Amino acid sequence: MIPALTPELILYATAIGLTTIGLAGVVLSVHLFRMVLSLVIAEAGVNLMLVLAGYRWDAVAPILTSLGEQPAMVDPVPQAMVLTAIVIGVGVQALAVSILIRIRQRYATLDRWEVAERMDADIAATAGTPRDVSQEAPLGERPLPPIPAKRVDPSGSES
Amino acid sequence: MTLTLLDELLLFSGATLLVALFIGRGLAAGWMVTILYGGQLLTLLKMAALGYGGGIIASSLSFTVMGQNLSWRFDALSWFFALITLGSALLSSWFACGAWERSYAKQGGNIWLFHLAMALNVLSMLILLASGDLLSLFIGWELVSWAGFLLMALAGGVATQAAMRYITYAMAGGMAIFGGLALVYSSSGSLQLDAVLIAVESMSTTKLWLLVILFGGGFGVKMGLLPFHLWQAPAYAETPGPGSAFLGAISSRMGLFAILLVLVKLFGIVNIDSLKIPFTLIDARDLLAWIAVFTIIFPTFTAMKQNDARHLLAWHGIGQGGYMLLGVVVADAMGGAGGLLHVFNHATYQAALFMAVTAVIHRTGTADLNKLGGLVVRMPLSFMVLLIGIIGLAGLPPMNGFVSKWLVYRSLLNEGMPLLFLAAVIGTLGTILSVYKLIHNIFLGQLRVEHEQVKEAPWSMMAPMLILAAIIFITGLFPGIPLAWVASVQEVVGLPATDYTLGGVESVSGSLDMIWVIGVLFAGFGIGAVIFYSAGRSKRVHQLDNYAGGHFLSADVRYQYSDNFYAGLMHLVGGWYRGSFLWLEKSVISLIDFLSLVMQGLYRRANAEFYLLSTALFVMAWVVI
Amino acid sequence: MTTIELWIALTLALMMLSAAVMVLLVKNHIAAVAAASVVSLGLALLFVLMRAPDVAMTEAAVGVGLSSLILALALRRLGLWEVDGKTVKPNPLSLNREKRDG
Amino acid sequence: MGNLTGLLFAGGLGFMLLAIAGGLDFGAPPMLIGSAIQAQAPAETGATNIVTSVVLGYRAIDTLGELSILFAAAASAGLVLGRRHTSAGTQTEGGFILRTGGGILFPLMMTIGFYIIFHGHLTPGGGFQGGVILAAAFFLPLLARPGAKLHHSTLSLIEGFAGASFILVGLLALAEGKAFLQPLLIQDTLGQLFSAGTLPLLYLAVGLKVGAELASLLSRLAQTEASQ
Amino acid sequence: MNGALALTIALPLLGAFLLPVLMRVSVAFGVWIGPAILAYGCWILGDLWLTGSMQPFSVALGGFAPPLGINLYADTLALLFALAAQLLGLIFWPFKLDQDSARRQALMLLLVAASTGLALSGDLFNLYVFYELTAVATFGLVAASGTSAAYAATIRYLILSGIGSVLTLFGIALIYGQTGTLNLAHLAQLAPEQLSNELGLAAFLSLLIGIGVKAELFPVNTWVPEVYATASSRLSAFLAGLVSKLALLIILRLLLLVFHQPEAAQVILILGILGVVSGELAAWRAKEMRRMLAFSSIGQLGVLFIAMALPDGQGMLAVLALALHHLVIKSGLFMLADGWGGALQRLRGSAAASPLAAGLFVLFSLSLVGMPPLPGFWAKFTLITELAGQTEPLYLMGLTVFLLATVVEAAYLFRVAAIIYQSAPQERRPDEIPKAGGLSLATAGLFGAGLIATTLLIAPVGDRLQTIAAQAQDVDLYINTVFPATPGASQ
Repeated sequence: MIPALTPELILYATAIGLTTIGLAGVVLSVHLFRMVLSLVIAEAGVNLMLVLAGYRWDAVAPILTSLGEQPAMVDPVPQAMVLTAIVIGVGVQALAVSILIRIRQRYATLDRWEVAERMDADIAATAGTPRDVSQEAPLGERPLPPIPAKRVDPSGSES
Repeated sequence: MTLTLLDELLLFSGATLLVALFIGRGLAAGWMVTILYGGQLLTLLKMAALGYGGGIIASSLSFTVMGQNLSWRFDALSWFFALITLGSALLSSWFACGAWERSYAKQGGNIWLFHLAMALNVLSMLILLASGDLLSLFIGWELVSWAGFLLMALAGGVATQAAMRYITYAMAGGMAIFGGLALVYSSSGSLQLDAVLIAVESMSTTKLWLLVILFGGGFGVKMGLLPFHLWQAPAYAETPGPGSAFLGAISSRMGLFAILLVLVKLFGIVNIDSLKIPFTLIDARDLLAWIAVFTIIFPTFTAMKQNDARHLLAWHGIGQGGYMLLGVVVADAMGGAGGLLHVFNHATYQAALFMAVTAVIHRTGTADLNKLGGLVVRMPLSFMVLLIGIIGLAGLPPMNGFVSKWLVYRSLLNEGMPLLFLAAVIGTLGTILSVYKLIHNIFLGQLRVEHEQVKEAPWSMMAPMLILAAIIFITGLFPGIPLAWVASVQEVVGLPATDYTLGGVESVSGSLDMIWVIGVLFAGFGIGAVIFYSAGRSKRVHQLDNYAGGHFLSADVRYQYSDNFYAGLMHLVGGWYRGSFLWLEKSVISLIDFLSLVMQGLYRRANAEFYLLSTALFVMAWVVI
Repeated sequence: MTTIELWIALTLALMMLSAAVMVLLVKNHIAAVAAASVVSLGLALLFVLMRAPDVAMTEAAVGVGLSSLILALALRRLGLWEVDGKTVKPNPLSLNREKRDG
Repeated sequence: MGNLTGLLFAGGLGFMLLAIAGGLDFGAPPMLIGSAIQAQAPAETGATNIVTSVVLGYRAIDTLGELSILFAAAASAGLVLGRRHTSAGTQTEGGFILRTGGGILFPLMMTIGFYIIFHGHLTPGGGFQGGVILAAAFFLPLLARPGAKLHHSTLSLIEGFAGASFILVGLLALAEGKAFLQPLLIQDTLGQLFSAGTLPLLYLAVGLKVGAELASLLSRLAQTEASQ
Repeated sequence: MNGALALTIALPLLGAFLLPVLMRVSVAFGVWIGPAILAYGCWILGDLWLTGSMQPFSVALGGFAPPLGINLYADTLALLFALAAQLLGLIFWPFKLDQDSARRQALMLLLVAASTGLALSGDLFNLYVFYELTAVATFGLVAASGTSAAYAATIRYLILSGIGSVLTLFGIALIYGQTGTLNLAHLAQLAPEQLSNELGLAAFLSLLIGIGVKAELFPVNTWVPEVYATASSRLSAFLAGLVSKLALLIILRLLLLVFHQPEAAQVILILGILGVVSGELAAWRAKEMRRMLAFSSIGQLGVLFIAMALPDGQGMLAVLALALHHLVIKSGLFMLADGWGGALQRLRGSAAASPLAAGLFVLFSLSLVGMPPLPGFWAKFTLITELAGQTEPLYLMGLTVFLLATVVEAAYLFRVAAIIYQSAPQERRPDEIPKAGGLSLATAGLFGAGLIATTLLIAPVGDRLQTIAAQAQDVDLYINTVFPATPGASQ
């Protein structure tokens, strides 16, 4: 059975579809940059969802055009919230990419599993504990990818 | 506000703690603390009316926290246990003063911490004994647990490991009690004893079962009941000398105190008797009795295997706890009296034995039964004390252990429990064998070369040992003295009171008069001595005046029987205790270890976002469907 | 909402969803960023339809403009600015595993 | 875990969410506070753009929080990326068109940005949108001349004082015995630049702060690239 | 007077905005701004706490009456946590002076402001904004330690937290779409009719998982070990001690005011039990101080969730007591970890090097495992009596798990204590033994002193907690305070 192509189906499907694709992307991505991108997508979906929560049939935008009798307006509150949410989203995104830049400089990779492994090794080294041997490192040491010389920012160690 | 006698006692004990804390580093601090213990004991004796059926003495200390009333008071039960606590604390502390302290400090021990830990233990035990409701009972319980941990962990190294094991067991027990407390609270709405007494009557069988298991298990951990006994021997044995005398004498009896208070007094033996185990003929009470019997047998035979005198004694301490519980669970006048009297008797001879062994360690530097022997010629008084102690431990006349064990046996026979009786006798057999190993390997046989110059223990140590030996004999001769206290304890916890006389018990179901028994015994000794000396044909030979295989042995070759004692017997029974309890303990630990590994993997190697997504999916699906 | 608007919305929705899928699947990072800004653009247009001009303006400025700019700048600094995607993916579902140069 | 599982889970989640969201009454929201705000907003805040009156009036603390988030993100990015490098001397300049275009565009974009900011209470637009345009205007010279030094101290000065003035306007109301962030100087007339009292002032603060914040973020992202 | 409440949020924000500028002008002056602002915040809140009538009040921000505008709701619970936020901010102030200190201090001010907002705000979306502000400030502060591992940990946290905010926003959208309001009091009025259905439950669960990221809810807490292992101890203490409790407080408020479905409590209970099991067991094998504390923190938060799941707010007192207790203990322990971070085996002999720190460690551990008469015991006691009173088997399971976890906890904590008190290995030079000292030891000592003081004053403290809990439990009081019968009387 194909459901009728009602506007709410389209719009909700879009909002939730974007959210879901975004979340799936975050889960499935191996590349950290794609994870950030996926988050952006998911946020877009949720923003749409918020606006939908205030949408009203046959209403106008919430701006007064004339004094006196007002036509029905859509709900302004969700719109204000979405404004806030969009800006918050971009702030987080900017922060995320700047951290990515640093990780790329230090670890020469953005593969999440490799980053996680390097992080574990780093923490263990700082703490002075022997690393737990995992299935990912079955026999002895698995060499981690060396940091290629050309990628190293010579001034990257200033902080 | 006037101070009651109990207030005085607690304040006195607190003052002792403060003295140990602040001036415990000074010279003669040990003597000061010992005198203060003596003062506490005197205060306790001022309450002696409690031991003879006097009324309850309440403390004026009581407060309300989060709607819970906390109060403290003393009755005959508390008084009886407090007497043993303070007595053993006084004598152990006395024992520690002087020579032992000096050598302990010389070996790098911290004597300040030792006295502090002792004082803390005594105070917390008094608080526990004074508890007037279940909540204060639990508070005291935990205090005792942690104070004991401090004393056990003092020596460092192996001792700390043993203490760690102890505290893990104790925490598990404590949490079982905590859970039981919560269950009780949910049905009574209060933790006051009166309220609980009423609530017990209307509890469902399931709940009562659960409570018996939780409380029995929780208190049993401290008593060292099977299968929770593994921690006790190493923990007590590795405690610094006088500390192990103190702990061995009283610490694990706190478990019995709590069992008496909660299981016997509050729940009532009758209620426990009504808890049938489905599909079998036995009930919860029988279960407890059998646990007690196995607690007698297994640790006793394990003790036989030990090659360290302290460990041997500590294992016996576990086993003797079984007699006490057995007597209490039988719950007739004689059994109860036997169990309770055994608490007192055990404290006296256990303390004496640990002290004697510590004296030997003090002089020779070792407690290894394979490296000692023949010390009787060098330390005759210590030998005497040890001898008296093991006679008490083995439950032979004329010492006090005989009385309490006789009472327990008699009650088992009276109540028609021959299997339990048989098992208890097997336990006693093991006791006799292993205490023989103890005295033989230390004091009998040939003196080792390296111990030629050993002297008798110093008088600071000898005095408390002799006092204990005297008590062991006197209470063996006049068991009526402690039996008077025991009778009032029985009354308080709701057991039938025994009819005692100065020399023992006098009732229709059985009588014992130790004055007569000992009289006959000594008369026999006297006759033997008369025969021996009147014959007059004895000849004194030197210990080394020996033959072996027809050859003279030169003086530098010593003939030691002590190494690998009971090898043949061990071979016979060894298969029976291959350490199944140890295996149980290890498997629990490795299970936790494994689960821990899994959980760490969950956090460290996993895809967090995936968890999030799947959780979201599951909860949403749950909502929709 | 008129019928025309409905159709526009449908078109936009399809465009956005396919762009969103592209963000995940496309090999080239630049293309992914571009696809993400297409999603934002569609969203901005959709907001206009939803009578939310303020939000639409913000989304256009922030989502389409600023966010893409940030991502593009980041790509350059990350060294992922490769116009021709030379890397060959072994498995379409191992999403964008970075080729390693070590 | 298999990718397929993840995909299935995500799809399942989407389906479930859709099923739940289907319970909402689309197109006819309850509008409890929405309609109340519509009725009162013009009188209470003097803004014809009701979204603006919500953003700067009814939910002004949200906006303040949002500014703080942006500030926090910029500061954090600054912490992460560290100090700017000044090794730009070797960089080649941008093309002629970019440079000249930048020169022309800069004032134009500034004007547009400020216009949008100041008319935020009347027409669609406002501090955020205008702020982004301002940021772009600041960023343009950087694109044109990668080695150009953006005046970071100036930016942070603007950033700090813009944010502070938002709060200070709010505190002014508090000092006058009103509530924190209560709009002041509301005129009776609607639809004019100064009818909304302090709201345009707030939007100016927002715009400047957003602009400065984003400009410094962008330059930080771009600048270190220049040094690579 | 009550209007000054807004200052506790506004002033730290103001300070944060101005700090980078002022620090450039004069460092000597700049460094005092943050502490001064926080001290003033403490003074305002302390003043409200002491002089106030102990009646809750509501402050309408912007002068717009609550359902339209945003209000701050201050009952004793909220005031207490707001005060804790300011006070802990002051205690854990990043004093270190280097080129980044202006930014770091600004971020810290933002974090404190956001935490205060989380405690006080009475509006759902406003809570979300403060929640995000907390998150972003945290990212910056974690990344500020500048190690590669810190960056990697931050990005993991950021992405998880990003998903969390997506879910939170989704929940808010659902709620707004259904009821048309965001004010908690208003929602509390409408909830019985409009949100006691599947949609309400779904909204709650989205919010729960979203906010749960910060509250260390299982299983969205995988960021915890890495972040606490890489961030500075002071920050970890603040996060584990306070921020997680604030997130928990929001969930608690939502549960109490808006979502009364038994299913909601059940989900929390199950997740709480899993949290306890996973956290405490994982800590058992931890070889490193901070990770151990992090795992233990997960376990403790799980206990809080179990307490929270008690129906009809019965667990309020337990939650409050456990939360405050954990706040003090974990802060203190993380302060000790400042000197003692790293492998546990390295700590051998540290007791001799710093006996006070070792004593504090034992004290905190004892209280954490609930040894009477330390406060931890009373907190746990309130929990288990409530749990045992429930008839549903799931609660009894929670009780069992809680008790067993305590045993495990005691075992691993005292294993560490035993290591600390071991004598140092021979081959180690004395200067190789980690020492806890200086400011962090003093801070830990402060918490230890607080703990002992609470032990001595347990009866009055307990009574006060009971009144606070009773007030927080009262839904009608909340609604009537925000919407007084005579309009405007709340000001």
